[in-house]
Amino acid sequence: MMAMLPGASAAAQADGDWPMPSLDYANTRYSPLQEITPANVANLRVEFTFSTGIDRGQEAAPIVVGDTMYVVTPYPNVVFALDLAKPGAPLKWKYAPPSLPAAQGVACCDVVNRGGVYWRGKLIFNTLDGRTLALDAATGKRLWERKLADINLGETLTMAPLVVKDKVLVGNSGGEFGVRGWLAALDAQTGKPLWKAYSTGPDSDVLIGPGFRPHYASDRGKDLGVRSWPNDAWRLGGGTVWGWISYDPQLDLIFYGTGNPGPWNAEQRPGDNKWSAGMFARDPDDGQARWFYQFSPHDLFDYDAINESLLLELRIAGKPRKVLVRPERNGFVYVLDRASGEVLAADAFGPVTAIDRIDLRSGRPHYVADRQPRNGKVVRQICPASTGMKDWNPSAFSPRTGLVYIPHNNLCMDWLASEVNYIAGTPYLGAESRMYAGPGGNRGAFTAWDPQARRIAWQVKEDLPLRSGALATAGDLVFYGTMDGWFKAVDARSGKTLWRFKTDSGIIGQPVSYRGPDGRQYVAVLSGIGGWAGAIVVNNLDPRDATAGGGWVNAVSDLKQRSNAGGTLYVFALPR
Amino acid sequence: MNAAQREQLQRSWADRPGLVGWLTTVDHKRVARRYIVTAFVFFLMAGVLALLMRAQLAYPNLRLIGPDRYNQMFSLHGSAMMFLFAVPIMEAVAVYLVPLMLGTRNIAFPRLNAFSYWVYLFGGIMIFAAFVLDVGPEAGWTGYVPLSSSDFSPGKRTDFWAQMITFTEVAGLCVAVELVATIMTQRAPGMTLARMPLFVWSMLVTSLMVIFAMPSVMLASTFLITDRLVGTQFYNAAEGGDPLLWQHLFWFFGHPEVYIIFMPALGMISSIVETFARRPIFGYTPMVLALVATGFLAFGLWVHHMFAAGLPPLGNSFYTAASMLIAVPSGIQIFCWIATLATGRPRLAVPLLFVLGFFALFVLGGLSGVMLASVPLDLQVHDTYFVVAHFHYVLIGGALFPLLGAVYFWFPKIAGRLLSERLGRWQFWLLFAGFNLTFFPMHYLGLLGMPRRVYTYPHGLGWDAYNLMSSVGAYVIALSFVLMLVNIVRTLRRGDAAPDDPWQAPDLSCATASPPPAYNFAAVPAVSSRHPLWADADATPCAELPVLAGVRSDRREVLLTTPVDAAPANRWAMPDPSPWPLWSALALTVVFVWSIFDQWGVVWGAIPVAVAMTAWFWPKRSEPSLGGDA
Amino acid sequence: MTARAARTLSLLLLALPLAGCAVQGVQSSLQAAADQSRAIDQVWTLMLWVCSAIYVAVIAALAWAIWRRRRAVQREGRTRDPLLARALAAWVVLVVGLLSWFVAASFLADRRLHAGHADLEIRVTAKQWWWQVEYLSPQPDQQFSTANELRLPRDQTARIELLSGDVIHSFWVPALSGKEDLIPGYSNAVLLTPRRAGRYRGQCAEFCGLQHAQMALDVEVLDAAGFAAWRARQLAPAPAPSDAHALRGAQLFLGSACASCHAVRGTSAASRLGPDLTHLASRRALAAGALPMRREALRAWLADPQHAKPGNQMPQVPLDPRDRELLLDYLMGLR
Amino acid sequence: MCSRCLASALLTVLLAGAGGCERERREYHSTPAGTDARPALTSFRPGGAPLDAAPSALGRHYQDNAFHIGQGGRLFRSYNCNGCHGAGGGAIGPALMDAQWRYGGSIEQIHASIVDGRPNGMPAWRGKLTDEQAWQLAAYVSALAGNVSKAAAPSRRDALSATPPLTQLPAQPTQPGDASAQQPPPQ
Repeated sequence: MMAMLPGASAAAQADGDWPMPSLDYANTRYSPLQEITPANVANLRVEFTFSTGIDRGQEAAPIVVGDTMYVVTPYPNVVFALDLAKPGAPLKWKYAPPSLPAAQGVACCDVVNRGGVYWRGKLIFNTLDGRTLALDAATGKRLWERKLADINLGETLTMAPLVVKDKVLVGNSGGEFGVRGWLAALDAQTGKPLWKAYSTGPDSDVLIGPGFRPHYASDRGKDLGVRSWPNDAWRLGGGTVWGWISYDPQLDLIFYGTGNPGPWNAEQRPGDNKWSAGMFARDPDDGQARWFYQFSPHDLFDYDAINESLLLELRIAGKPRKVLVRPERNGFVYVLDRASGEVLAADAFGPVTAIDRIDLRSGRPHYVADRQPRNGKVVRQICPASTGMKDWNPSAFSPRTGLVYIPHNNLCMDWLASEVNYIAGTPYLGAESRMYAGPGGNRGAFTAWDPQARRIAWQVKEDLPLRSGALATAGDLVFYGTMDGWFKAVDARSGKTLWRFKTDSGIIGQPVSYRGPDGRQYVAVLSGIGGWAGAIVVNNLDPRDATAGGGWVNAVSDLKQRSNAGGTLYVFALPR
Repeated sequence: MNAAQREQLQRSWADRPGLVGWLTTVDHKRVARRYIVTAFVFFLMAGVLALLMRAQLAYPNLRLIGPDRYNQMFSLHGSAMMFLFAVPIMEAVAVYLVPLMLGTRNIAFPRLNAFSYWVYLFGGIMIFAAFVLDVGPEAGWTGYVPLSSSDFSPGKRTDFWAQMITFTEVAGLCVAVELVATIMTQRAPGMTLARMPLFVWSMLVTSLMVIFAMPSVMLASTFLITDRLVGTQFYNAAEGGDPLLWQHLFWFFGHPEVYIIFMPALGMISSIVETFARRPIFGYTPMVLALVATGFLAFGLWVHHMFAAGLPPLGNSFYTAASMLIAVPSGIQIFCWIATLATGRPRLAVPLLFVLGFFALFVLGGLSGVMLASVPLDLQVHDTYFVVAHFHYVLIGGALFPLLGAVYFWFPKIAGRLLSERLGRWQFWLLFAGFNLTFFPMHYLGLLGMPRRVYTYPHGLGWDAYNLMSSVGAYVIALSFVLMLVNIVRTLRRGDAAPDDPWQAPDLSCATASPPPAYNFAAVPAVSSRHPLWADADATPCAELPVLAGVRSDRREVLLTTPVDAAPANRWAMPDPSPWPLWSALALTVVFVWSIFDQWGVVWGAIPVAVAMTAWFWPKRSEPSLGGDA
Repeated sequence: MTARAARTLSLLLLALPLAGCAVQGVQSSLQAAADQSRAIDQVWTLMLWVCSAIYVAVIAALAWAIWRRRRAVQREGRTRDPLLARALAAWVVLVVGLLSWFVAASFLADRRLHAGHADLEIRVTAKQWWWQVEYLSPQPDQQFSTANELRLPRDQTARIELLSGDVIHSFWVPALSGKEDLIPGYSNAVLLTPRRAGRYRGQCAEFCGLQHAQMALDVEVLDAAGFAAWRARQLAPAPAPSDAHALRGAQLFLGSACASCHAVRGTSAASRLGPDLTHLASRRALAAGALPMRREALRAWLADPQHAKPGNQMPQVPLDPRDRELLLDYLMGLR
Repeated sequence: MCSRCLASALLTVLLAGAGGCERERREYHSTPAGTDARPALTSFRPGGAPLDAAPSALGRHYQDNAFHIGQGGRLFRSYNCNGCHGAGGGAIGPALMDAQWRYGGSIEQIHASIVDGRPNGMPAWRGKLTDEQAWQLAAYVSALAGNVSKAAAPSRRDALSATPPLTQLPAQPTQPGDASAQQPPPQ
């Protein structure tokens, strides 16, 4: 009935490595290891820990290849290599890149890094201050370095790069600073730039050519990246690429989403604001766009479309289809035909008040009229909040259950748009918001979504918003962490919590599972509160200001009592 | 009544001697006198502001006064004229005259009366002191939010202004309550409602309007203060508050306010016309009905100040009709006065001269008011100098001219000396000429596009000559008031003594000495017609006024009568002088000023107020008024 | 009497005591140049004449009442006189009739202010103390923004959406229509159908703070071709600096505090705090009408913005006089 | 007699309110005399006696003037300070309404932080705003922490309600400040 795309997971070595944050090109985060099961998970215990010494938000996935684990920290982006072959996994090498501290001033959502990627003896990662580096995985020596982003314009790099066909794919961050988003491809061997596709501007900049065949009429036309913006506004138009990229080797297409248009205040940018808040399918060789679909035309509420695309096969209308499943920030799980970009289904997976429904004929969302912001008027009860029903933290898919496991928020907000001035290097927002718990009062939820039946299979309600990634294993377990530091294992079929462990800080990272040199299955996660949601703790924000931290402080004003800053790697295993 | 009884009356009603007596008096005449003087002082100060503004506007692009100071000046000019002069002086005249016209010995709640004066005085001093200290109001007398909000009016300027409103409203409400109570319960026996002088009628309607209108602006200004001090959201458009809420609340008061100022003037005109036409007023019943109708209609047309605010067009048209409707009662009254004059034997003394000035100016202002009631026309002339001209014609022509007539008319009664007629005529003609020179060109300025509340204007828009005329006219007006002051000072020094009834007026105020003794009337007069001092319709003086015996003279006692028929109902002992109204007013002033700076001032400041008020109302055996054997 | 003759006469009547004063009509409601202002003008003419007649009648009656010859023996001094009572009733009927006429005329004129199909959409946002004017279009890239000037095509109806950026202002171009407030939290609108090409002046009509007096709007009604040409020019980005001086001036502009507040399309300056300067030199006035658009005026303005318009939000940016000339070279080239 | 009473009452009120003049002046036509004094970033200094934290006359001038504080609030939003510092609670940048100051909480130090910038992300605004604007901003930032005259502090904004009105904030100590001044803000 349903299967992962064969071949897409070819990179997921059967030997139990975890070479890239998503494990495979299909972004399933499904570990084939099955030693840990619902029956024995209660015995899971800490094998070793490692303190990174940096107590900002730890969003990275530990990378494991062979007997080495690589950990990339938030700014100043130190890389640690741990020797898994030795007891206690001692430090093999450490690389601390030179860095520009001013970059912290243009990092919208804490100084995070979402991890490195291992590729043929190299560890490739980005630094906050705008560089991509490749290290020798064995020694930690720098092999090449390329400066891609300019912090004086507000650009930073926070995403985990992805290597596809010997090309390192890197996109910029800074959608809150009026930057112009792009995705660049570098030669993985040398770091030489190969192509760069902007998310706004003329077709030549966006790499739109004759091969561009979007499914929907509203995406067809010349230079829409200019014409769907007010005069000149595309230059400040955002559409940054800071999330997840998937790759389908059969179609030979990469899929990635673009971030919010700039500024947040939608009144300052009438038009559809192409090609922001949507997703591209591109040819990885030359970067040429094949199709585009916009989740939020004329985005109203900072609904970046950078979430992961899970490449699956679903039976639709009786026929198996190669699809792409995306739990979106705007509150809908989309199912798209990945060859054409046609929306096959779009269903809300939580309470949504800002959008009525997605019109499958035109592909456009129907915005609820009385939730449309106007300058100078607070709009109340917008669900989901600007951080989205689900933010960047990735979901997982288990072919054994056929469910997509989505860690997400349940937050709504009040939002006030007001005119904003563009001053390069300063935030370009034009909106203030107060977030708060959505219906039900639980601020987070862990939802198992059945993409075939298009409904929720089961759901675990969490008091705090869920900001960690999910991990599914062949042992029919799903792992995730909470902002107050609990690392949990739940039954993949029922959602019953089977095991939990309290780490020293909140978890917003991505859990991974690997087979150690000793042949056992391990589960690893970084603990360390931070990110947009945890800024109240790591940046010591003042909860008397409801709009502090971009509105997050109001939603998690109790977080300082629930979690302290930290930065520790936890690795778990069953007792020997 | 014999001399011994009079002496006893004098003893019962006399104030304590010296400063103590001055501070503790509850005599309606003394309180009203100082009310009138204080209001005139504020009038002169606000007038000086107007002169300075006209100097700045005499030529285009002048730099005599900067925008900040200019804005404070016109804001204070408007606020002081409306809140500290026009309403208080009308009420003050009533406080003096109404008990006399009703034939009673004091106003009801005389301590409240004294209290209201002190509150008013302290509020006025506060706002002018604030102006001197650069804390004057700066958002216009209408104080529109959000210009008066914390974002756009930083500091305490607007708070002082808003609190000044609270002061004057407290004072105004107190007087209104006293007047209604006095009119309804203390009329001379026999003075049925249908026999009340028209001035009393106008004050009854006015006082009721005050009671209904003023809470609205107090609410508005209190909302403003709490928005500015403790961060309430009443006027925050972003958070669901509404800047138009302010306008609705303000104009729900603000429009009746104009009639609150203007209706007492109508009463004065009726008194003056009746006296100087030497015949009873024509159409007493239509006149009363017109007054009452005006009082009701005045509450139904506040939206015509907001036609440009984008309210629904059909609603606007409703208010057009309502606003125009109010011209009907005014038309009736104009007709009746002219008819009275035509059928009487007019005597062109100075008071009547001012009333004739009233006709010339008020009718013009009223007609331009009809124009302003029309939505499309208002959209052109709203907030321009046309409107400035209109409301000065209505307020100066409609209220100040009758008031000045009233000053010439009743000055002999109050001061016991006759003002110079010659200087009076000079003042009238100077004022009339100066007024028209000042304000008539403003109509044209408005039509030529000059908005109001501008501290300067560019050359070349055709406004220069009219502005210069207007500025010259303003100084002519100032000259006329200098003449008036000269007249008053000269008269007070060496004027001719006034008889009891200097103008042969028909009402009871002329049935006692000029100035009246502390007890007003030695015996309670009894009334059997609308003109107790006239024997017939040709204004022949009565030979003798019937009186009612039986009201005690050994203590402060008045006769209470029934509300409609004025049949004797009860004898009531009036309170003695007391210092507590003054202390209460002082304590309240502390609360009001403190609460500008700190909301806890309301809490802690309430303690002295409670103490003072408790002492005020504490029953004391020593006070004969509380002996109670009526 | 025709309406036109009536208006001419009424103007004469008003001007009579003031003969000899020049009347420049750019901001006059008496020289109506659009359908809307003409509709209002008709109401004005009607009311002026009727009210004048009433005024003359009342004053004449008063004069007659005072100075009429009286018979030796007065017997009219009755409080109830049937003749007078009937006259009063007639008077009331007359007043009510006239007022009804006025109400009907107002209502019909008011409807004409709101009727019409908009050919052109413009958004005006009032700020302390200037006007941001945005020409809207269904195609977002055909929109542009200017400041303190409004140009309209003749014989077309423009719908002006009125918003406020801070306090309440009022949009008023007397020659074209009546005023309408711009209120925070509200969106108002006026329709303008100009019929006569020419220059007009508008001004903020609701007190809005320190510089309420100098918040003018320069209005020009153009024929269709002229308007199209102007629109095309406005849509273009700012011309590149023409010579070395202007180029240096542009660098000064972008490197200094100027770019923190102003936008010049085609450069990196994109702030909206102050007026958009893309085509500054093509405007006719500076600082919302406070100064004419001339090099020396602009020099004075840059040297001390608080002199001509005290309290306005433009700070006094310290500039070396030589640099100021370079900056002027650049700004005067923004045509 | 009565006029004397009036006069004396008036005089009392005048004296009591004499502070009004400075607090309310709309001072839109001034450029502050440049201060040469470079504010220290720490109160710690050799010799045992800590540095005196009394603000300068210029600083007090801005801190006590309602108009300057109000203008500072306007600039705080116009120049996107709120993008990083929220309405005072902080976001990308630190909170400004608590008692914790990385680079000192006196108005001189705040002014210096605005003009010179600070490592770790605070941009240097030198040349991008005028000195007077920097002082106005510094005065507003002082107000966010409750450190201006209460009679000059602004109340709520005409915007989204974010913080308690600044008139209601408790005053907080403005020690010259250390990056390590770790006083937790009130919860």
